[in-house]
Amino acid sequence: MPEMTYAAAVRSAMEWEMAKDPRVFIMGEDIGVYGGAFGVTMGMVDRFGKTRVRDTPIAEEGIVGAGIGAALVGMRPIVELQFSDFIMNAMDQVVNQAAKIHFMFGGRMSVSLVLRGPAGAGTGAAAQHSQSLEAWFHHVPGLKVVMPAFPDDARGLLLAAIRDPNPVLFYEHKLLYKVKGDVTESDAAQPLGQGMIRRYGRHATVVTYSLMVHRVLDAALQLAKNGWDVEVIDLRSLVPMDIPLIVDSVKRTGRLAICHEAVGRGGIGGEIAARILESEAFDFLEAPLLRITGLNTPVPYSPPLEAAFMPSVDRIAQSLETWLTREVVQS
Amino acid sequence: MPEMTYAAAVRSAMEWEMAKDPRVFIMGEDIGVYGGAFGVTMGMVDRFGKTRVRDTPIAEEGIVGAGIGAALVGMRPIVELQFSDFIMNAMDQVVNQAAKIHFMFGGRMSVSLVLRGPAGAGTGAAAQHSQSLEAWFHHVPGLKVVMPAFPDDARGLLLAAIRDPNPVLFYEHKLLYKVKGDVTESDAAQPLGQGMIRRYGRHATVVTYSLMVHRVLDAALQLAKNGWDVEVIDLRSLVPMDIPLIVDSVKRTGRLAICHEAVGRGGIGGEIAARILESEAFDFLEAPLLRITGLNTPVPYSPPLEAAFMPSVDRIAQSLETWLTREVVQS
Amino acid sequence: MTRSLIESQPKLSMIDQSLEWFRTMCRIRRFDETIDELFAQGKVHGTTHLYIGEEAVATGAIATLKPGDVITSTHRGHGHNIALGGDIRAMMAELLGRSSGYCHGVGGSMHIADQALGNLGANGIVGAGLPIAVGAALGFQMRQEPHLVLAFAGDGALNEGAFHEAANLAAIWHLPVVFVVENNQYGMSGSVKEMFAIGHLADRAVGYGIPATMVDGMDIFSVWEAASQATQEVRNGHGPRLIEAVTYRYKGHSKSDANRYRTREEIQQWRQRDPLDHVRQYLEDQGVEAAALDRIRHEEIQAVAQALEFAEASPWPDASTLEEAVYAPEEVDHA
Amino acid sequence: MTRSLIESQPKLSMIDQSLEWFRTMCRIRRFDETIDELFAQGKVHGTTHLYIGEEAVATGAIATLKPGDVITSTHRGHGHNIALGGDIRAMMAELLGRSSGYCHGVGGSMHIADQALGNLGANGIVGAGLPIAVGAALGFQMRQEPHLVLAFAGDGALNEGAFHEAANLAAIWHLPVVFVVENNQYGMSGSVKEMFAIGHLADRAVGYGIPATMVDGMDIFSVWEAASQATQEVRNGHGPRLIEAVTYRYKGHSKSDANRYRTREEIQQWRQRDPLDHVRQYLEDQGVEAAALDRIRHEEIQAVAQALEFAEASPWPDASTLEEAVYAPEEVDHA
Ligand SMILES: Cc1ncc(C[n+]2csc(CCOP(=O)(O)OP(=O)(O)O)c2C)c(N)n1
Ligand SMILES: Cc1ncc(C[n+]2csc(CCOP(=O)(O)OP(=O)(O)O)c2C)c(N)n1
Ligand SMILES: [Mg+2]
Ligand SMILES: [Mg+2]
Repeated sequence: MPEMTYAAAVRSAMEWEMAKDPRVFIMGEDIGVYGGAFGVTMGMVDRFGKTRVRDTPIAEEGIVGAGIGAALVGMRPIVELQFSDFIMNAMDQVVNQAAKIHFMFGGRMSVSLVLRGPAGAGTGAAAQHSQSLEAWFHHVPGLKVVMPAFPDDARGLLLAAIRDPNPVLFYEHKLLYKVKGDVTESDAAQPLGQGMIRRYGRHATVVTYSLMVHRVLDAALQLAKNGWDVEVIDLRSLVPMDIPLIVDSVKRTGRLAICHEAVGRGGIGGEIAARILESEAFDFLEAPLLRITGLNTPVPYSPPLEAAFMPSVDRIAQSLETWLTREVVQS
Repeated sequence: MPEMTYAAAVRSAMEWEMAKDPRVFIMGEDIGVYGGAFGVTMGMVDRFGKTRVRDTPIAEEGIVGAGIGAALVGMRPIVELQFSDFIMNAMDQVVNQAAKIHFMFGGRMSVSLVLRGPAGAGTGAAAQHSQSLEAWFHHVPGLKVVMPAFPDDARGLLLAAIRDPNPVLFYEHKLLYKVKGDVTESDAAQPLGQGMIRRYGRHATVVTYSLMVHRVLDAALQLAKNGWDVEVIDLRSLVPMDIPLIVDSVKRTGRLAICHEAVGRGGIGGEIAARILESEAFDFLEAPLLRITGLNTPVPYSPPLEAAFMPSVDRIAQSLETWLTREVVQS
Repeated sequence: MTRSLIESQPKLSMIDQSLEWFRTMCRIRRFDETIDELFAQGKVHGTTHLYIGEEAVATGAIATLKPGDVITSTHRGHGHNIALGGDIRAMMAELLGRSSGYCHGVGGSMHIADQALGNLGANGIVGAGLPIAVGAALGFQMRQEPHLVLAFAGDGALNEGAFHEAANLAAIWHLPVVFVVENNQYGMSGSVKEMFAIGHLADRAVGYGIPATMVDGMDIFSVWEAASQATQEVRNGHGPRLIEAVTYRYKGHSKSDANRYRTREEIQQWRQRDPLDHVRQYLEDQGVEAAALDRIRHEEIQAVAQALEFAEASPWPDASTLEEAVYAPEEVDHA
Repeated sequence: MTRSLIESQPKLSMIDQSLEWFRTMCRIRRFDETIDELFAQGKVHGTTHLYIGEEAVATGAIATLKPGDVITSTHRGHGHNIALGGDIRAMMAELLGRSSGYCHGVGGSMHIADQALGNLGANGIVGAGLPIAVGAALGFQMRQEPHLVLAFAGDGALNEGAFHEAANLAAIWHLPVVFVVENNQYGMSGSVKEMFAIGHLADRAVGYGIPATMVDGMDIFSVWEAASQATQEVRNGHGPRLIEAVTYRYKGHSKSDANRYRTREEIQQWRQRDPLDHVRQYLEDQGVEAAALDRIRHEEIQAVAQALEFAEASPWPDASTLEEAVYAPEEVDHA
């Protein structure tokens, strides 16, 4: 199992599938000789040519729509969004077209399309280039949403996304691109919809995904020094979401915390909370919910402001500790 | 207090403010002689002329952006979206521009802009013309979101929206346009962010807004016949949201149900649930959450399918009754 | 890759071909007249956009397609699907929201499309089909297949960003796509005179480097000729083409239109130049008997009546499986 | 409605004016060179887009504005704000993320804009400023004010739907807006040769009915002349204009650009036609002493150095009030 960066793992999945399946191709802004704004497609054009690694004009609505059209005649396009924020320029194509075509035409068509690109803050790219918008898309029936935290997952889940007959949003956190890990270079895709317990614990369940998995795990280590033992669930895929895994965990720990980078208000944490509150885990809940999220602001630029926007290891650890101290002693 | 339809109340607010404030104008597709797809602006062009009641090309990104630009030089534009679904074509202008400008430029600018239009299902307009997308926008810092259920609220809250220095989304449910009610024709705006208890009750709190307020109230009447007494909160404005009102109510009733027409997964119900689960009301919760929502599908066309998509009075009453029967007996 | 009912042209004489066209146009007209009546009677749900008056455009343009070619359609899409050879029974059933409809009642008027015949979709969103058309053309080009895409758009759609981005992609990649602009003078109530500052919509194509022509959309021979030339050029690898077909919508934009933005006289004037009358006149001039033409018309009236019977007798769909229908369990056959 | 530092032109002689321009261009260049150095040293966070090589465009075009006129800017906006008379201390502080910055550190490079001088915003989203520009022009027209809007856009932005919709609105409503297209040959790595199928970007304006001209963007006199004519026509009520200024970006697109999509030779060739050298040559030809010009340059180098000192000495912003800053408590003064 070679070690590689998250960016290389994403590339590896694309190259694997392109070598194997002539229907697969990628298009996007500056993905050819430039190698992509974050270098994810670096070198791919040399291997697969300009036709299958296709530079596009700056026209997100056009290229996402073109991805849909290509899928409708049997191709398997991957469209790179240079920053995932730019999906707004293609919102109609993503939501009114790609997501609905299968259902709306009575099952006569399917749109096998991957939209992938960098999400999240932490690079000083400011309000229009740093968003975490997954909550919008998990609210859209017909889309799948995948946000892996580790290189191996990125590769295996991207293989599954490319092979999926439905449109899949695949969000890569910018700060994960350089993270390294062992990656299985096989043909085996990882099924969408399975979460994973990254750490077992008994005091609380902390549900998280993407970059925040790493921060929560670091925070859990800090907490462990003070005798707190939290369970950490990495969702990996948000649609479909592994609700049974969370319910089961909360039944054991009795406490639910959720951590995501996206703006708290209306973030995916709300849906998770509601699902648990609706479930049989309700009777096991011993403490109020804790959400640790991005601030309710656009992402600010200046380093101290941006750092305050994002949940940091310290903020996560402190929030959890305050909460656990109050709730575990009380109950 | 004259009785008027919801549509007339919306028009009344616009006309009032246009008569009073020369900065206010409205633009949109077919709002002039045509009178708007739902007749909301009928006759306005005769009174205010084609300059201030401005027909536009079919170009949502352009006209929402133009609204922003006009606001930046001191106008107070209202942009009508012919169907609120078409906001997707203007998503970048709404979210990356209007919502962020004040914050992102360090408070140097403000965007006093109202985006209004018909939302929701029930008219057989199918998947691309029937959506309830408010959950997206309540996740966007910088936007306000208003969804009145009654004509009087529509008028008073629209006055507030037009006068607000921030961008406000004002969603009118299509099936409400013909609903009549007494309307105060005064200059008094109703402040954004205040919910209202439409019915007092002791067994459960049902939080809802827009069209569903009417259906929940009807369901509550049915339930009352069987001895169930539910409290009904009409949120009226989703951002800002009157959380204290809900917390307070749940502390009294011990049970929380939420009803909205929007797709359940990722809908605003999740955020409300989370807010309650985080609050002091947690200790008063005696039952799992109940959400009664649109199905997790695009809106289907055929009458029986569309009816199944939307929470009906019967579905609401039955869901509540089953839940109450189980939970109130148990506890 | 697809079963297609589109016949290639050469084997038909001009008279035979015109008879076929006349039949198709009668079918389109009668179909939409019937829908109009159903709406007036309150028998249909939702809204609809009738193609009456514009029959020559779809019929003439689609007549130039070959097996394997595809189209993208619009909110005003019944005519496109019928010209393609679509099953009017399944169309009628869809409009009535029945389970035997093209989309099993899920889609309705704006989402009728026979994908097996190469219709990649009607579309409720103005302009949204155009980038999709371009993507299909890209797929054909990448696979080096000889097919092309006919992308229908209204005049109003030309002011949407989607048109712009699609046109430019088609141009720079030399894609096999013909944009057919149905300039029926209005986008809902917005007149082209007010919504464009150019005299001819075809001139907009200049800005992308796309050759364009303008034709009389009430005259199927002109439409067919222009489309034949455009499709031929596209097939020869010369890249995209745009055709502006000047036409007129007789009926209101959708079911709720009081026609306040145009005059009765204007409508009357355009009706003088009816596209069905035009082809009929040609056939009579060629010696085809009026009775034979009437027979065709009546056969189509009959066929539409039967489609309506079929639809009305069809069961309503079942809501219980809706949530399972959202995601494709596996890839669907492609156009 | 606004305090404006834009001087009206007539009172300056051509030499005085050119001296002013030279000063402005030196300031822009030095400012962005300094930013480049700061990035190289890892002293700045995020990314930035330098205007080096394109100074003549902003300087020449903005020189034609009158008090009350406004601009919309782009991601490559430092030059626009400086040409408008913006405070380089507040700009530098913003880039360094300090509380004394234009946006108190909230915005960064892509959101620097002096609204009091009429800058309605730099923009991180390609093309997004254009509909906003059109709306501002609409506001002026509705209030019957004589102001106009200068809307900057890159070549790449012309392929965005936002450009298209904005251009058409401006055209049909005869709005007072001049689109200034900074054709620096590339949108990031995408060459205009590959991303357009037309020879001159100005030709795209034809499709909207907007008169357009192409000018040498390395020559401030040409830019100024074209902009003078365009703004004059717009002020006379003739509706929008578009100017394509052909120019070149010397530096990489943003901080992380290996220039793999172009050659060293190409960059070198364009540098031969440096816009600062060009105006300097003119001034020397007019008898202005080289020493006087050097002095101007040094003054600007000094000013930028002082701005940097100011910025570095400024405090970091405080995160505790962020959430309060999202909504405007009341309307802000307008441009
Ligand atoms: C994005 C979007 N905006 C607005 C509408 C509402 N609408 C439906 S059809 C139509 C007019 C379209 O005009 P045109 O493209 O000329 O086609 P026509 O109806 O004349 O055939 C409008 C405004 C829509 N469906 N989608
Ligand atoms: C909608 C959108 N798409 C893509 C980008 C990423 N991006 C930023 S600048 C740029 C190139 C813009 O090219 P051009 O308009 O020619 O301006 P230039 O950078 O050459 O000045 C790109 C692709 C963006 N910021 N916004
Ligand atoms: Mg039309
Ligand atoms: Mg450029």
